[in-house]
Amino acid sequence: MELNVRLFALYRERAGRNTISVALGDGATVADLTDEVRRQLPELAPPEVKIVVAVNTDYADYDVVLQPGDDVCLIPPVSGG
Amino acid sequence: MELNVRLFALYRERAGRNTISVALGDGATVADLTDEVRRQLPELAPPEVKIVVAVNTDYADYDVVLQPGDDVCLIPPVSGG
Amino acid sequence: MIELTSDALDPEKVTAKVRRDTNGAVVTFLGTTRDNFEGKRVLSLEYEAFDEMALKKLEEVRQEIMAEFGLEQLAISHRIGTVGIGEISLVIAVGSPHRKEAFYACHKAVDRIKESVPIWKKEVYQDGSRWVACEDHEFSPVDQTAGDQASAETHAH
Amino acid sequence: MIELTSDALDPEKVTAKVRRDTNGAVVTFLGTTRDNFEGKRVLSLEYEAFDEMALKKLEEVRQEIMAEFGLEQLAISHRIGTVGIGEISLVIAVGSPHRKEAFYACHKAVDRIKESVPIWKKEVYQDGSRWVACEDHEFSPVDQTAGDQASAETHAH
Repeated sequence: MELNVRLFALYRERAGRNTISVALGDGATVADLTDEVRRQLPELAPPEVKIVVAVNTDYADYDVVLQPGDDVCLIPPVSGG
Repeated sequence: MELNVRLFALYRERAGRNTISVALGDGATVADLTDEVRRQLPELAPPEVKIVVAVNTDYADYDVVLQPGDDVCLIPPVSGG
Repeated sequence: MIELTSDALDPEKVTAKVRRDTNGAVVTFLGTTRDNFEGKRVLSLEYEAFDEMALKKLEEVRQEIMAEFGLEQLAISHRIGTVGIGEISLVIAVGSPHRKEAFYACHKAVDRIKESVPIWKKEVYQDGSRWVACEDHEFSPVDQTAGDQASAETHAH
Repeated sequence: MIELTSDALDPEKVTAKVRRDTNGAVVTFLGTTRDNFEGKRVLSLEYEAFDEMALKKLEEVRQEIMAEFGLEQLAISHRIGTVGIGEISLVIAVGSPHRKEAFYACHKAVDRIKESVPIWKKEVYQDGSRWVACEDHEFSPVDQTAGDQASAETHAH
């Protein structure tokens, strides 16, 4: 499947764009997605920093299995308030 | 010495007046004052309730020695806010 | 930064006193008059103060709390006289670089005021009234003497 | 009771939402933009949100805190876009019969928002800018995943 992944704030600026397209096999998990994202954009986050992912507007653990059409967003460290 | 003692709130209502006059000997303490007040106005406070006294706009311990001209006030339980 | 007034309180005005470009947090407390006490309907509240001493004690509380939390902005306004239900009797505003100190300082200021400042509140019911006694508080009293007192009793009139 | 807006925030309006005749206490928190960070002068702040998720998470925080403290009135307004120095980026107002719950709930709400809601703040300096990372907080995180992240780095541009 092909997923459009949305980027915000720090990640958007580091990537220089709002979305990236990621190709994944059937049954791919959030962990597979972040691996693929790191391959495409190594500058996004240092290896020791975990990339937090939201799937359909909820934080998703790394073992969540992705579905075609999922709304996937990368969430840099939050700092509201 | 003769002291004018000011009453507020609950104590003013129980006494039915704003001030009472109390005659005390030289060297009298705050404890002597409250004893005299209780004699004059037993209805002011039950025996188990300590009467709090302010002398010259500060809370005064019972061993404080009173001076002629002191501003003496009886402070019922506070409940501001 | 200390005010005792029979006019309606304006929280916005009190809060404005503690806003600074160096502060990241402002915590404001509003004490408002409740319409009930142990199931009884309260019609209004009457606040009475020993003015000179109340102003002095309010300023003492202000200075103590600011020193304790290393703060520079703390404003207190207390209303006296008749206060209708739902109206504001007390405003405390604290400005601080960081929120934690602002929350703690504001909370402690309310507690200290309620236990140490000579202000009294009378709840007025349909069939009488009652001088309210100091509430329980979480912080240790400034003046232990004031804490010794038993509750004021209900008395109709 | 939840608002995400690019307009200037009006604390009075947010506070009014939680005033009730049954409440004796209202605690309000204002987050305001500071003019400095580690000695550097900050010119302004830019807030960005993942809107749909931010609104959902703000409502989750609101519901959790109200349930935890048995409260019924909690309002949150967060500003996004450019916020000038000294201006308000966040207003949280809590109404409660008693003050203790109002203070705790308001404090915890700020902490939860800062650690779990997808909103980001960029400090703009004369010579660059920096995405701010989540501050330390006193309460345990809602979502441990979000807590795992290291600080965002300073980057000039």
